Amino acid sequence: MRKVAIMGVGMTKFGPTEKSQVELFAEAAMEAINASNIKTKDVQALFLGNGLGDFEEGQLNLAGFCANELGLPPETTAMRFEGACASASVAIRNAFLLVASGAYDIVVAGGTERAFSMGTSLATRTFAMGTDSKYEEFSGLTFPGVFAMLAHLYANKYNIPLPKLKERMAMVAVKNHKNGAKNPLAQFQKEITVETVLKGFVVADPLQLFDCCPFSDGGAAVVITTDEIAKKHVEKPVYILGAGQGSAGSLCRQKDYTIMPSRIASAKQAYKMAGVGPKDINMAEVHDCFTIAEIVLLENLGFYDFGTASEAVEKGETEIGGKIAINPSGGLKAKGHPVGATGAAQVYEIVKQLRGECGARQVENAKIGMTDTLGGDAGTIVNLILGIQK
Amino acid sequence: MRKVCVAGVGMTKFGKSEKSSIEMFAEAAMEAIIGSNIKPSDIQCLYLGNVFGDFEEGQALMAPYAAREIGLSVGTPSLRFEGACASASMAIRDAFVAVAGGFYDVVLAGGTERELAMGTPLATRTFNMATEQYYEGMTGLTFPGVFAILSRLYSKKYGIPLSKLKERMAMVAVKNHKNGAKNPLAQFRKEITVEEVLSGPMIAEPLQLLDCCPFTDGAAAIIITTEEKAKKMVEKPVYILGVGQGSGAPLYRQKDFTLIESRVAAAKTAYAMAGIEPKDIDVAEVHDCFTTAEIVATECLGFFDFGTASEAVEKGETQIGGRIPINPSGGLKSKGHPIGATGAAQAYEIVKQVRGEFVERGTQVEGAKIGLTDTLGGDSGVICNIIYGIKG
Amino acid sequence: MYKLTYKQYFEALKEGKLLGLKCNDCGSYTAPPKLCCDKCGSTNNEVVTLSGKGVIKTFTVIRVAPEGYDAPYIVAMAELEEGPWLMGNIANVDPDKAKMDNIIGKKVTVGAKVLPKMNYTPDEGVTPAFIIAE
Amino acid sequence: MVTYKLPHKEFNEALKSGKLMGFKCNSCGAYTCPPKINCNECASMDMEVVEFKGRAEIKSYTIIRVSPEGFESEVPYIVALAQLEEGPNLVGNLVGVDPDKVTDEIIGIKVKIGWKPAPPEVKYCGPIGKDGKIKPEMVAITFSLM
Repeated sequence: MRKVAIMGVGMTKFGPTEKSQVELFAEAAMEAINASNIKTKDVQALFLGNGLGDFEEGQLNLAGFCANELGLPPETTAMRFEGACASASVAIRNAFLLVASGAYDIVVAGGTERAFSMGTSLATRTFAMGTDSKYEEFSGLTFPGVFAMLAHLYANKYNIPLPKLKERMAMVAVKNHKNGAKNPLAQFQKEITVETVLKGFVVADPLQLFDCCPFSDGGAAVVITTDEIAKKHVEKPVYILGAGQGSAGSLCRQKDYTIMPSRIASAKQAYKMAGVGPKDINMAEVHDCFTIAEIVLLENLGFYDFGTASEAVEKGETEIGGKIAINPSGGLKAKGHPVGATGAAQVYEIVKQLRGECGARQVENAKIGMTDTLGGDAGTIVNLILGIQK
Repeated sequence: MRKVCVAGVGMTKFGKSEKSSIEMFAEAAMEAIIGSNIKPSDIQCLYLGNVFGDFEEGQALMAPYAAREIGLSVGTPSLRFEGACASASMAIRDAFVAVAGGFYDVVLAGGTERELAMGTPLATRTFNMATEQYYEGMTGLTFPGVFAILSRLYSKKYGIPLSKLKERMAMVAVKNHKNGAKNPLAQFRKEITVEEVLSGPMIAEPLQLLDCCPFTDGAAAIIITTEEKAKKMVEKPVYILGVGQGSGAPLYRQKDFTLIESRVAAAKTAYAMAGIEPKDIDVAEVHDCFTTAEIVATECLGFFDFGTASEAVEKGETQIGGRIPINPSGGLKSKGHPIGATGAAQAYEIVKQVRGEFVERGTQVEGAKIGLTDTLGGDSGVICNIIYGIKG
Repeated sequence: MYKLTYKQYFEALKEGKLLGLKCNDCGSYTAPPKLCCDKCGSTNNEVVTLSGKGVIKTFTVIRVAPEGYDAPYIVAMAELEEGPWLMGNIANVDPDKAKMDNIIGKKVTVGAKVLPKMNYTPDEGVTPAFIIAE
Repeated sequence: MVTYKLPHKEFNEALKSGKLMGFKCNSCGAYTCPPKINCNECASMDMEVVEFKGRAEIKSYTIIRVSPEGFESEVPYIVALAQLEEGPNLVGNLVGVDPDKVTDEIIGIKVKIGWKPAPPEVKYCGPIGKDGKIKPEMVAITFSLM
């Protein structure tokens, strides 16, 4: 297997936009291509994550259109991947795999989504399509509902009184908004307080409005290549040290999903390939679609023992400057969550952090970063480990 | 690069199904797994083609559910590919690349789709989503419309009177129905005549009902593995000799799309990798979503000179027993077109053809050793070509 | 190849019968049905009628509903006596009075709720309805 | 950051005010319309926004008789492929011509470019207003006889 590196990265501002998904992706991809000091004709393949382009814009087959939009030649391989909210991470992992195995030398990978304009009712319905349509859909389950049930399960299992857990969940939102306020590309650039969170209207008991990430529009892209080519084009290549991906079935089959076997399997693959453990990770961009989601995943990724992560949040261990900086970009919560693009935006942040380009939200001395992206109710999980040294 | 083979293949009956997309795929996949003499736990990755799970069944994120349905482990990556009608071929091609590159040894690839429950207006609308939406979608362009425009361009460019071209297009439908009538898994198993095609209701002028393939439910799957492993699994491994994939522009940017650049590029890549030429192909399953599509495809693939394929159809050169048999399965036209599964069903046919398994059915292409699949997504946004062959 | 498809499973549920699979290799139960045993992957399963009794493990009250649904309503998961978990609605509790201590751990029986066919679904919708024992 | 010189929304707004806009490439001289992020011929980003003459020639057409959801009330209607005088092709609706009387003689005819709003019943194609219907900014390109 060849060593794989990221050269340029690109990302649009997240939040409501009047641009199309193709336009959003093209802007991000051109930024990544320009930053890589290459030309569009150097790109051999385009791997695109997109969740719901059909409902959002009536647009399928997006990858081919994006390839043409960028002016890639007709022999370019262009593929759309859908793994719900993990779509871009699935695309990036696939790009890593095919560059590592020698099939391609230069690949653009990323994602795009325009979820905001659907409106809450249709967006809630279509997002819920990431859950099982035969055995769960007709209960009227929503994604806030999936994580609301997880919060009750967690509180009950670890005997943490619900008001206490809710306060700590609110602290996750407060931290991520604090980071997002320093990110010029974030959808929300405004700090909030625990009170703000606990005053919001209830979306799905016990989750309130500020426990939930927003619907967003946005695009993000990265250029993936070999160690050798990267060194010729950019000063600070960032290496993909490890990658993992897992698959789970319907929520009811996962039973007690405070422990997600697909996430544990995925993280294990990534750690093993990178030859590192959870304690070696300096910072992580993780899938905080809901506040409780961030708490549970920190345990599944091995950063904290099961049942202890909410306390660590309270102690400030996950802040920038804490034991392990979680979501320095603001996360899905404040930066925004254009589902098909999210994984690429996570990689964008880690690459910029490792290069020391994050200004006010810079994590000092970061050498190894990790991304964690969840699709559906843990149906797809992708983990990537990135480092500045091979 | 390692040599890559197909071991087992599986496919459901095409047509109306009461089963879910995942259930159909699981059936096809288990047939392929059993046919490969392996267990689900031997599979390292799932590559799944699916287009409209969301509109059809309210189901996104199809791949992991399919993976777990057939009992693959939680550590098995599962990827859904969407490239409109070429989705399964993309999945197969990507699986080939991953096995050839040494990343995986045994993978499951295929596709599934359940269209019929949508009804014609919603199905027509959602299919139309594979054309570009901002600058052409709002004209109400449909897929029959795309190939209707193509038919007129073709007629004009090569000076073939439309009535003559339409008769030859009808012969494509007649041939594919003749083949499909012998295929127990086909949606339509009834022969038709040129007169029936020409008296059908008009869908998008000049295309009539029987110029168009149907909406279909169905699934297909294949096991892709290394040469070494395949030899241990099955008696007759089928080699993937070459693959190619191209990306096309929106229709308005393609200008003269009787010559589909992305298809020419994809086929060239596949031929070069296989080290062969169009004349070496013994049998092909091509993307006959509309009768005129088959004519144009066989020219872009190099089987016939540009402008001459419709005449070749008239002479019977694309029949079983002809110079280059096209769509012995019945093609999309008669076998059916569950779009996310189509490429895998083409692979199923070609693998069985080069293994010589269709003698009893009466559709065996005699002496077939090398076969090609051609799958088109959208108005040629994606083209995938794969060449399969058997040793000896 | 399927012993029990989703369609057959829901037809039975509407008749008041909760069906599942019992694995002849490892003895565990799978419900809702799959092609293979959810635990060991074996396809050597037989269709059995389950007790239809379970215990609520977790729940939520949906207050922002998807297109086609009217909030509020309770979504919950119950662990069946035979082992599998099911997702459904709780039918006999006022959503505004649902709290952890009066829901989690409660014994339920499993019934069925039928929804008319909506957009983007091939059939009518059927979902388990949990009834908390008095 | 990379930003579009002419996103679809601005293109459509110009079209509604009677102007067909696109790009002229400063590297190779080719025209690109509708807009994209770089030149359709050479992929250069060095392009300038220009107004096109708005005249074209019909190259092919079809009459749609089985419509997509949302277009039912429009049937039958003509979709055509036309080549602009500057070179690029457009797909649009041929208007002002009776679909039941059109013949192949229409191929080669000169047309001028216009627009019409998307049918209000069409879903999933753009911003949705509070009434559940799409906002009127989605438009179709039209061709009318000169």
